[in-house]
Amino acid sequence: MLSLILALSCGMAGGLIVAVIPQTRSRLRNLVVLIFTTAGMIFTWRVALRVFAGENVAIAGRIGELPWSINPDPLGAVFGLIAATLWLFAAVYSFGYMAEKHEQRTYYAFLLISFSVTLGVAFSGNLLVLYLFYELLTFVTYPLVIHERSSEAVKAGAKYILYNLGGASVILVAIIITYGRAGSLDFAGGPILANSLQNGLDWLLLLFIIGFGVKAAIMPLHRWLPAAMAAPTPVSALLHAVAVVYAGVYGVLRVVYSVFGHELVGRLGFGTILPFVAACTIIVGVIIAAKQDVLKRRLAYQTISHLSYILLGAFTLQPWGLAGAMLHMISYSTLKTTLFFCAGIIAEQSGATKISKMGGVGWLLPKTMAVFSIAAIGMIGILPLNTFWGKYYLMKGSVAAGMWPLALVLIVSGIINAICFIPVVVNAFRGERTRINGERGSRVTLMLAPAILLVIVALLMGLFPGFVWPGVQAVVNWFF
Amino acid sequence: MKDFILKRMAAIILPFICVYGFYVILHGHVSPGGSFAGGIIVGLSLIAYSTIYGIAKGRAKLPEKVLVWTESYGTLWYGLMGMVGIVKGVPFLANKLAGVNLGNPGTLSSGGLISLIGFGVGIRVASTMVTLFFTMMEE
Amino acid sequence: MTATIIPDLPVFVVIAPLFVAFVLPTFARRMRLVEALVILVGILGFLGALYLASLVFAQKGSPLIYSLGGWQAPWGIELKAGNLGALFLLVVTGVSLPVSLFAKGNLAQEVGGKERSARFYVLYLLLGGALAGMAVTNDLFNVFVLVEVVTLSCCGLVSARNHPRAAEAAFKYLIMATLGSTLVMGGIGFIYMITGHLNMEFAARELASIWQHSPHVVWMALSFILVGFGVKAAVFPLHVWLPDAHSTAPSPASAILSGLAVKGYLICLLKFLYNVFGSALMQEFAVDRILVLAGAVAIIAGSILALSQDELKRRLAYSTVAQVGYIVLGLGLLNRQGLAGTLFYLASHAVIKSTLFLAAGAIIAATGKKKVSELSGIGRKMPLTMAAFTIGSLGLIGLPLFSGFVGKWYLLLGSIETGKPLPTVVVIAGSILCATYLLPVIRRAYFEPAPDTTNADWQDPQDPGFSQKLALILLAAIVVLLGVVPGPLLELAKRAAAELLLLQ
Amino acid sequence: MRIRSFLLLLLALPVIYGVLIAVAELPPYGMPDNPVHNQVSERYISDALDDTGVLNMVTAIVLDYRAYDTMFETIVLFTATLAVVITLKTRKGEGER
Amino acid sequence: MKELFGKLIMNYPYFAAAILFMIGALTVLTRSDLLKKLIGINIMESAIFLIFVAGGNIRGGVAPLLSKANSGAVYVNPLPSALMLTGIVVSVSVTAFALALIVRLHRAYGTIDLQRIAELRSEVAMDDSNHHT
Repeated sequence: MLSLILALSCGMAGGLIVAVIPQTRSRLRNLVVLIFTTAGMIFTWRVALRVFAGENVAIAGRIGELPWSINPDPLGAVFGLIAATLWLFAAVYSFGYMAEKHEQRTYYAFLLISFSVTLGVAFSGNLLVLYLFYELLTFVTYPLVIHERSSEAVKAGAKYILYNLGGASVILVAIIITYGRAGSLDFAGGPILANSLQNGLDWLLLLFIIGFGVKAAIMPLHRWLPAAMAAPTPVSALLHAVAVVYAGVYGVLRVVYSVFGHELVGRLGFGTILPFVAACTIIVGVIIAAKQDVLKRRLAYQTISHLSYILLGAFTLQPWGLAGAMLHMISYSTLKTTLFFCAGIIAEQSGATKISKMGGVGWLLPKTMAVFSIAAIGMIGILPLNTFWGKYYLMKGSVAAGMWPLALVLIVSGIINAICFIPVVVNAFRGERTRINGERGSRVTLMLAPAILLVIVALLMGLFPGFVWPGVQAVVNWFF
Repeated sequence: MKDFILKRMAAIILPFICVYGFYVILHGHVSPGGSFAGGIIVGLSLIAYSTIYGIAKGRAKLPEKVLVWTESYGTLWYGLMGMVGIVKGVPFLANKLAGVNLGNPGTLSSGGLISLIGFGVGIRVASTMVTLFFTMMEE
Repeated sequence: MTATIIPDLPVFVVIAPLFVAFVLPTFARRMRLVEALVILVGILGFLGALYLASLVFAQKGSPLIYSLGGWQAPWGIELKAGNLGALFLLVVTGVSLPVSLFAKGNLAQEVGGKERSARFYVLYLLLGGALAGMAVTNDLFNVFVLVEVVTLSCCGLVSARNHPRAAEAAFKYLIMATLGSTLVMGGIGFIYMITGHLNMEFAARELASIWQHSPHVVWMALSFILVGFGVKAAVFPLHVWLPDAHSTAPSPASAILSGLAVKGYLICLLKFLYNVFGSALMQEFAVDRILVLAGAVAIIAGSILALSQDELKRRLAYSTVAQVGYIVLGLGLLNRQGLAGTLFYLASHAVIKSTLFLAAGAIIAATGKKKVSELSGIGRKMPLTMAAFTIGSLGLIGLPLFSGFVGKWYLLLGSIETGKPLPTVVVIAGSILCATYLLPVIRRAYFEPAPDTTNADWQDPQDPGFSQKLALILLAAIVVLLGVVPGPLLELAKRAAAELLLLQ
Repeated sequence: MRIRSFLLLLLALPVIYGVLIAVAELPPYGMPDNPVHNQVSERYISDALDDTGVLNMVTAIVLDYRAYDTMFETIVLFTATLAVVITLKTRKGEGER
Repeated sequence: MKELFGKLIMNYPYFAAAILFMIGALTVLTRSDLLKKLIGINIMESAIFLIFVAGGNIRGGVAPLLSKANSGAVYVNPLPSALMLTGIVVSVSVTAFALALIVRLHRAYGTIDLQRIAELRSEVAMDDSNHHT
């Protein structure tokens, strides 16, 4: 209980403290950020471990007659763990990346506040609290999206706000309908709508999926995501590859497993269509990604594609599928963050943002490119890396659900992923090797270290998948 | 205005108009008319005075301060008459219920608070008319 | 002493500000005294309203009836402090107190001179008293007279700014509003002609039994009243006077006009529709559908118009047009949740819009810049003002934990209960549009660098003085408070809704 | 301008028609059994003298039965005066803002 | 139609009021002269007064004033008259304020035509912007 409150308030408190530190005291600020993210991570771990152990950690109350509760279950704990752990990496990376940038105070303040809000999404115990933090997440990450202050960033910010507010509003309607039907919004007592009449639920499911699908970047609701790449790289890495989009994915998982329940979704018409929507997004997203020349945009479209892996696993409504989804959620987040980190280093050190201009970058930044290549291989889903396991269980789930073409989709997508990234690596090591080593100085070290560490974690996870298995199992047992 | 006849005639008629206005105010409860009509007659007599003898002279007769005071306290008077009821423990603006002597119907002193309120309203209306006239003419 | 005051409380909250207003002109030059009296009466009024609300709250269901002059209902005028009245009284007193605190700061500068500001305060108090009167009145013709007091004092407040544009706006406002009140008077006349009563309950009872005999007259009365109050409350196509009036008025006046005066008319409209005609008759004459449609159009059109304004106060004024749409739409939902949401929304919008206008006023007073596009970086220079503005905006957008959300939640519950998609879609679209016209202001204020300070005509703006800061803090705190603990007010709104819909 | 007026008149015609229908439907003019002559007005006529001690019933209503309305009526006048004064009275040296 | 007219003629004061009301409304809406607008408003209000007062009338009734001369007579309803007393005062107040505003506008622009004022104002605005730039 105490660790739950502390975990949630660490980011908020840190953000407020950072906001009052003068603009010039950057070392002090970095220290505060480091302390609070670390503390937040530790408390989140404590909460998560207790949740996995089967303890009930909850706070609840009422606003008027609307109940609220913060009550992490295994699914929330897994999401919280991913976010909290990666936040620390992203914060360290930011120390390097942001070192000579403007408006650091705003940046770190909002980075920390959004940490709290993301954990709030993860730990929410009912739909209302989920909605609250989901909506807040849009607002507190908005300053990060427009951090560059360029007109392009402002436009991206407007798009970001509009898409996400629209999605949140649709969710609000859906929540109100749910409330009207079931009279309760709590996740704790099994699926909310389990005993509801079936008529009209199709449309309710559609509303929920559209609403959360905006943040989960289901096509055609994905357009804000590539635009939001105008943000600084750590933000792209953390928020637009992990935290914000996972909030959407997490919402969809919640809707499928906690609001409707997998049995009810299986009986609905839309429930059977959804896996194919996810499959379409997987393929189309990665194809569009392969056509992009700007590295960050390529990564963004690829994110769209991979988010739908997770959704696909969830939509199979099978224990294996859900396990796959959870595994992919964990493993993908490590690798994608690494890729973004590398992209940031490349852009900072060589000035190249387009893939076609990256000839010879590999000689300039050998370590970075090495890390990048490993992570890129991971995106394809080959064994020594953790993504393999996620994909394996996803396929298993699809087959178990009797939807074997989906397994095929996953394989095809893996191939296109390879087409997507292998040329980047190859291209990087082509060309003259005369340029001097760009990986010197504390700034680059601060940026490189998290990336390397993450790749090592990913490799370890790939080799010893039992290491994350208890969490995955807890989630699966919780819902099935 | 320099018209001699007008000035003389006004000097004769206006006092009567003014007195008539007060008569109407005071007899509002026994005859047709009432405080509003009477107040406007009084006000008009003063307005006529100011038009005929010039604004400055009218102003001298009725300085701004007097007008402001009659305005404010004339309105307050109404409220205070209403408070009589509250003081006596009955609702606001009560008359008969407040135990006021209603007097002999048809006479000037009848009606209890009604005649008092009416007088206040009459004065107020008169001063309002004059204030409106002065404000519009002077600026 | 208290034993004698309590039964007279409904009338005291109305006449207290009026009494002070009567004597103020006689010491117009002693500014300190004037301000102290205004604030004192504001505090007293708020305490009175609070006590009244607690009384109403304690005795469930039965409203406090007060027969003026001791004359019983069909003969005399009756005040009725029920749930609705207590709610609106709370709103009126709760908003006008911070606004008068704000006015204390720089009113003389804004309207020009001590005496003018004393007169401004008099009009302000008269407006407050008349609005309080609207909250508790239960008599048709009394509504008309109160409406006229509100109209005239509003126009006076608009023209308090010594500028020809203000006079023009005031004239437009006056003509339109008088047109409206003439229509309202006509409507009252028609109702009186066929029922013979001026007391709302008696008229309603009579009307329910005889409306079949003269449906056209009822139609006429309904449409006169709808159009009349529609003009006054600025329901979309009839809103033409509002943007000019609300944007040229001095800032405290804008806050009161947008926050309270418009709401007063809407409360009157609500009383006419629900207390006189009744929900059954409303359905019979399709008024509910008309209201929903008008509200929907107002929300969309008002928001789009607001989006195209560059002048901050005009943008806020058009936003009022949109927000009035919400309330009108809510009046047409005809179910308990929807109506309770509407009432809560009305209260929360009163607070929020006052906050926004006051913050805008403080910014304009400090910088002299009226346009949104000129406000770059103001958030750093005037952090407190801009924080209040941000809280207000987030409340208006309807973010959870702010007061707007609770109202919107119940409005949505009500709209979904009607089973028609239009209200739901429009309410949602409205809040998104609201974000699109308010967030750019905040973005500019916080995330854009301030222009060069070396420039001569940009002297460094600062947060306003103490009392103005206090007013902004109070209002912003109410916005958050209503969002976090809406309990009592919401309960009041729910009971009022049940009472209006004749449910138990 | 003239065309606009004409169009407005054309638009007004249905409204006029509606008003006329409603007007025709009002209780017949001057009949003693109209709804307006109910117990309310009867009491005013029969009891005004006892209740208020005033011969003029209109005054009895204005200043006693419905004195609250009349109070607001004087307030309307008061408001109007203030509004007029605030509009027109500008001292020298108080520049326009 | 014939029935309608029959009823209208029976209700002739209301009919007259309706006509007056429409005249007033059209004057307000179509005229751009401020004074004419104001006159229109007053005509409208008079129409409403007429409806009220006529509604309280009884054919053959006497004014609601107790006196020995008309003891036993039928009195007309005094309530509408009392209400309209209030209404008239309200209308006077509005008129006074509107006149004051007209005076103010005339002082500022030298005209009381709304369109002309709008033109003048836009010219002033143009001048203002020229000054600043």
